[in-house]
Amino acid sequence: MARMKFLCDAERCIECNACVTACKNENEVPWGVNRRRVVTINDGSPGERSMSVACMHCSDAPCAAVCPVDCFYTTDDGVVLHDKDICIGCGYCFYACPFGAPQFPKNEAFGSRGKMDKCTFCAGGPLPDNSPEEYASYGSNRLAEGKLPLCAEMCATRSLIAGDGDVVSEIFRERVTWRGSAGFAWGWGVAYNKSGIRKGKAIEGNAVGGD
Amino acid sequence: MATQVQTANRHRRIIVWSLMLLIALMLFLPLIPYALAYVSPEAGGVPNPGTELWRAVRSGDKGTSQVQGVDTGVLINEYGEAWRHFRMEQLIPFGAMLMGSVLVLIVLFYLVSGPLRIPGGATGKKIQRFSVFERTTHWFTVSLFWLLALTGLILLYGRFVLIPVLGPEGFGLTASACKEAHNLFGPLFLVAILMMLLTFVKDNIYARGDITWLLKGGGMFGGGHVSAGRFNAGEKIWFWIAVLGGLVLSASGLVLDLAVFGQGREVMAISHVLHGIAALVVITVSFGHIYMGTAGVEGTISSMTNGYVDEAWAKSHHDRWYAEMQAAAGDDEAEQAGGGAAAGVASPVAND
Amino acid sequence: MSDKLTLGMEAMRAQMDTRVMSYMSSCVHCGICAEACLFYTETGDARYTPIYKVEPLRKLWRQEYTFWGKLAASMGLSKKLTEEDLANWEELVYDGCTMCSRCSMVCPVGIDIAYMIRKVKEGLAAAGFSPEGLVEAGKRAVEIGSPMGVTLKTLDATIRVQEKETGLKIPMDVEGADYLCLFSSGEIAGFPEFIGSLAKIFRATGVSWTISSEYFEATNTGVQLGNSKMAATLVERVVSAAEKLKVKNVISPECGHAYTTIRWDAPNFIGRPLPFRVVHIIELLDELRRDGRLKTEGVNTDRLSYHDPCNAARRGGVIKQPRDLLAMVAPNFTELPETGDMNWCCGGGGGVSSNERADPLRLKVFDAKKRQLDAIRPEGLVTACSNCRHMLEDGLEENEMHDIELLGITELIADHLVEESG
Amino acid sequence: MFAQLVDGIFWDIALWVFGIGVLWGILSIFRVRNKPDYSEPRGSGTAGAVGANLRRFLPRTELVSRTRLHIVAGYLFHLGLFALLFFAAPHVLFFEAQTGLGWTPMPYWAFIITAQLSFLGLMLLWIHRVMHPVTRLLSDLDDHLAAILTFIVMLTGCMALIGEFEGLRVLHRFTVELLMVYFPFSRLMHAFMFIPSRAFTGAWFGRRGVKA
Repeated sequence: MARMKFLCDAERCIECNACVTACKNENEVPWGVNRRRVVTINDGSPGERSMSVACMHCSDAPCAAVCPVDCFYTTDDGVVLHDKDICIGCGYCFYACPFGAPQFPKNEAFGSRGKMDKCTFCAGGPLPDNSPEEYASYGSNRLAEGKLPLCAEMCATRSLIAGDGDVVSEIFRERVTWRGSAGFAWGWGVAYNKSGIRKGKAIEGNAVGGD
Repeated sequence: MATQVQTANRHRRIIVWSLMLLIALMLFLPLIPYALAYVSPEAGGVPNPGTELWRAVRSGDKGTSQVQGVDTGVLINEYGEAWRHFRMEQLIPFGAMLMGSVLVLIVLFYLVSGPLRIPGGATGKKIQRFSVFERTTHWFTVSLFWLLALTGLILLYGRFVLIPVLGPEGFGLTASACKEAHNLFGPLFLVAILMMLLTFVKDNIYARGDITWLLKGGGMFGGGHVSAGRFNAGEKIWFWIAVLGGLVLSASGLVLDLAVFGQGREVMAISHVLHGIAALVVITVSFGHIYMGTAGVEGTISSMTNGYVDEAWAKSHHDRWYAEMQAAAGDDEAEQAGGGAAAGVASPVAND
Repeated sequence: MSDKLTLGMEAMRAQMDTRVMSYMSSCVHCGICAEACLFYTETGDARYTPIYKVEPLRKLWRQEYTFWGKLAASMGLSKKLTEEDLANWEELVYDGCTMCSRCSMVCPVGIDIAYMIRKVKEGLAAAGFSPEGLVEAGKRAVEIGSPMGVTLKTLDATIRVQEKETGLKIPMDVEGADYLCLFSSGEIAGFPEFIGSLAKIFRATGVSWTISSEYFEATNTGVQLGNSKMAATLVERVVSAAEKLKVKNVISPECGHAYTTIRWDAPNFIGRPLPFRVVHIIELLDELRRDGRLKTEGVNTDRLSYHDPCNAARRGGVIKQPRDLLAMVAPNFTELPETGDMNWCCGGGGGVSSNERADPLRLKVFDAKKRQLDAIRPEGLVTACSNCRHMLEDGLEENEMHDIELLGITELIADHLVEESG
Repeated sequence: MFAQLVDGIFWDIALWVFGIGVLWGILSIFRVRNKPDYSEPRGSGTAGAVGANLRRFLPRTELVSRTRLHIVAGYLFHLGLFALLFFAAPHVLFFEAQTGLGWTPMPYWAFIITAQLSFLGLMLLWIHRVMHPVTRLLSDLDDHLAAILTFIVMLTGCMALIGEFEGLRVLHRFTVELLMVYFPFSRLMHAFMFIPSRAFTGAWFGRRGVKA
């Protein structure tokens, strides 16, 4: 199976936040939760770069490793998902995650930290595909409909690429080659850049964001 | 004027061609480096202006984000991996080993040497060791301690021990209940520790003879009788481990609990490390305390239930305290006799 | 079921009323009443906790008036009230409680514990578990007319001595007098100057009064013993004496429980309103003072203090009057700590003083009073109850506190009376 | 299935048992009449009854030094429990859903602090009950059951704080139902009975001119 990946090309990101908006709209995430955010480095200075970041669906995901209730699982597509019926909202995944992806809604009546919410690669959750329950808890399940995440689809500059990791990497490799310098595939591969876990595969499958 | 018209046309052509050339140059000249890079990629000497930037980002430099929240400007959390390593590969296995081995040692010790009996047996005469308030403070702290220790241990080890028993959803429910109870009762433990500190600190300050007591292992080696005041050196050490450990637990716990002051992941991770270490140390040492107070030393438990101990117990384990109590009681009696109070009425307190 | 138990339960059942039911279902066993009780604070013995002393009544209530109690009792699951319980509680109720009501003032849910102690006594007395001293006193009260065996002859002799000392005629059996004065046996025997003081004050203020030769006893051992029938008999004697002499008012002397009994409880013992008004002698003196009829001269410059008799103050409402009277003659008056409706009992109320068995305990719990006195160490302690005065004398003697002089308020006033000419 | 029972029939049973039990408990004490008081009153019994009901909310100063723990822990627990019962946000929502009447709940931080203070009070009171010779002697099974049941209800309430585990909410509601069924037959009735008790005592003393 394909292994799904996001890639954000910092040379192209213009901090328009369309991906953030698209995500919120598509998944109807609760107030205060942003599954995706755009971070700008050196804002206003030479060398300013922006980067759209969400869960990078790590292999050997740290969140899954530290979860006290073991609610994470990785789908056949390599998407890291979690079961909200088990999550207790302890926040450990947030401490372990390199990207700050896990988010915690505030419960209205109770006010305490609710169950964790994060990017699902538009792949829903453990409930039946595209059921109303799944949508309410986890947002849309575009993957089950054969579509890729809306954030990447919305990206005007084709900065954010999502899809089969091999296709995505090929697209990016070509871009870098054309740019003539060693681009940086940020957040790519294994968490904390451990090497040797993921091996390259032959390019097949599809991806959103290729020019 | 044909020549004038021709001159004007020529000028116009020159201008148009020049402009076209300029535009062509503007479009193509910047491509030269790219073309060069394409021909010989290895020779590409043009550095990516982002490279330095990413290096900085990886080491935790902050950016900005439209999304408001804790640490949203941080692209890479540099402490996550260290924290994960501590929790999963150090705290959980070593903590289990520590607690388990101490429990095994205590059981072995009990099987080998048995309980410490009162020398000469109980006399039946009782003296008060702990007041109502002291006992209330103690058991209040005990209740909170075990409520927090059990919920905490369930959160730490439940994934390995309880998920096979309860199933993932059953354990999720249990863990959620434990987390909420742990967070709610945590701050009360600070109250208990402070009550404990105020109630018992005056008898837990280092006194002469404590070193001797320790050197003789509380009478286990070296022979001879070991002298002690109201609390012996072992009890004093436990007191300070419990109080200081409790304060560390409370302080770090409050940081973890009150996640409303915008503390970032760095602070949370450090607090978590302190919290975990302190908790496991205090829990482990408490095993020893519990053993000594119940099965380990005959006649001790009553000091914390009804507040009274046998005189022989007091003489044997806390001889200096016993002497002080006798002196104080003597003073009281002398005072009463002098005051002419009804001596015929036996005080029923001691019979309780 | 033993006869004694049947009798005791029968008597307590007859005492069961809405108040008891409400009290019983309110108590949460918080133990605060213990901290108000001198028997607990001075001995440290938890059995002296006031609400624990009503345990026999509570057991009866539980097994006969509550859902679970009835259920458990019918299935034989609960421990029922036994004769042994009654026997065990005799000492707690008769020796270990003066019915001072201090606990009733502090209960957070508002239980009047002394009210229920009174009802427990009813059961214990019926079952025959009462101290000998008190039972004997009761017999004497019914047969002779005085718990101490003071007869009319004794009274006559005392009156003659007082008439000689004061030079005044003490009126006996005067029909149509405004006030009929009762005495406690303790006064006649121990503080006869009270009678002389009254004569002086009433002459100076022009009050018409009399003593009845038919019945002059103010105390009521039936109340202390817990025997309502005896109490009613004794009350009827007062009523009949007063009716014969056609008096409009009856004076309760310096005696705590006599006042509470005749003023507040008597009409309920006989089941009808009294045909006369009852005043405590302090109340009367205070009325005379307010009317301007009682005038004093000279003062006692000692640092005096006042011991509120529980029955007069806490259970009778006579709190302000003695202080107003003392203001006339004692410029250096100092209040005891925890005074008025929270005063500590002398230790001998509620019949404890008639019960020799309780003497060591009574002197032990006097420590509460001693502590209170030590706090201000007055030169003189005034009181308005002859029983309190006896008990205080005993306690001060036992504790060698000879520097505190004991005074009766009526005598103190009489000593500073302005003799009106004509 | 268990949840349906707890939300349905169990709740109805508990509500009826509680309502009828409490009413019956209050009315049944009036089965046995008080005897009329023929004595001539010095003060107003009614004023005494009302006054005692108000005054007994405060401790007598003479006893403060001897009952500090009772007073502090007692107030913390009772005020805290009252606030939690009627002003915790989930409870307000529940009342609103049941009766249509809603009011402003406590903010979350106030809720947490209140819960902690009431736990502090309840735990201290109960441990003190077991430790103090007086209360140890007085206490029976009912006292301990009432305290422990209340503790469990509060504990399950706090455990269900995250509000997203149906099982924990059901557990809390189930323990509440147990408490409601137990309530009318237990010492918990003091929550209502203190009013007539104070009134009787206050009236008795009030007639005699004493402020009880």
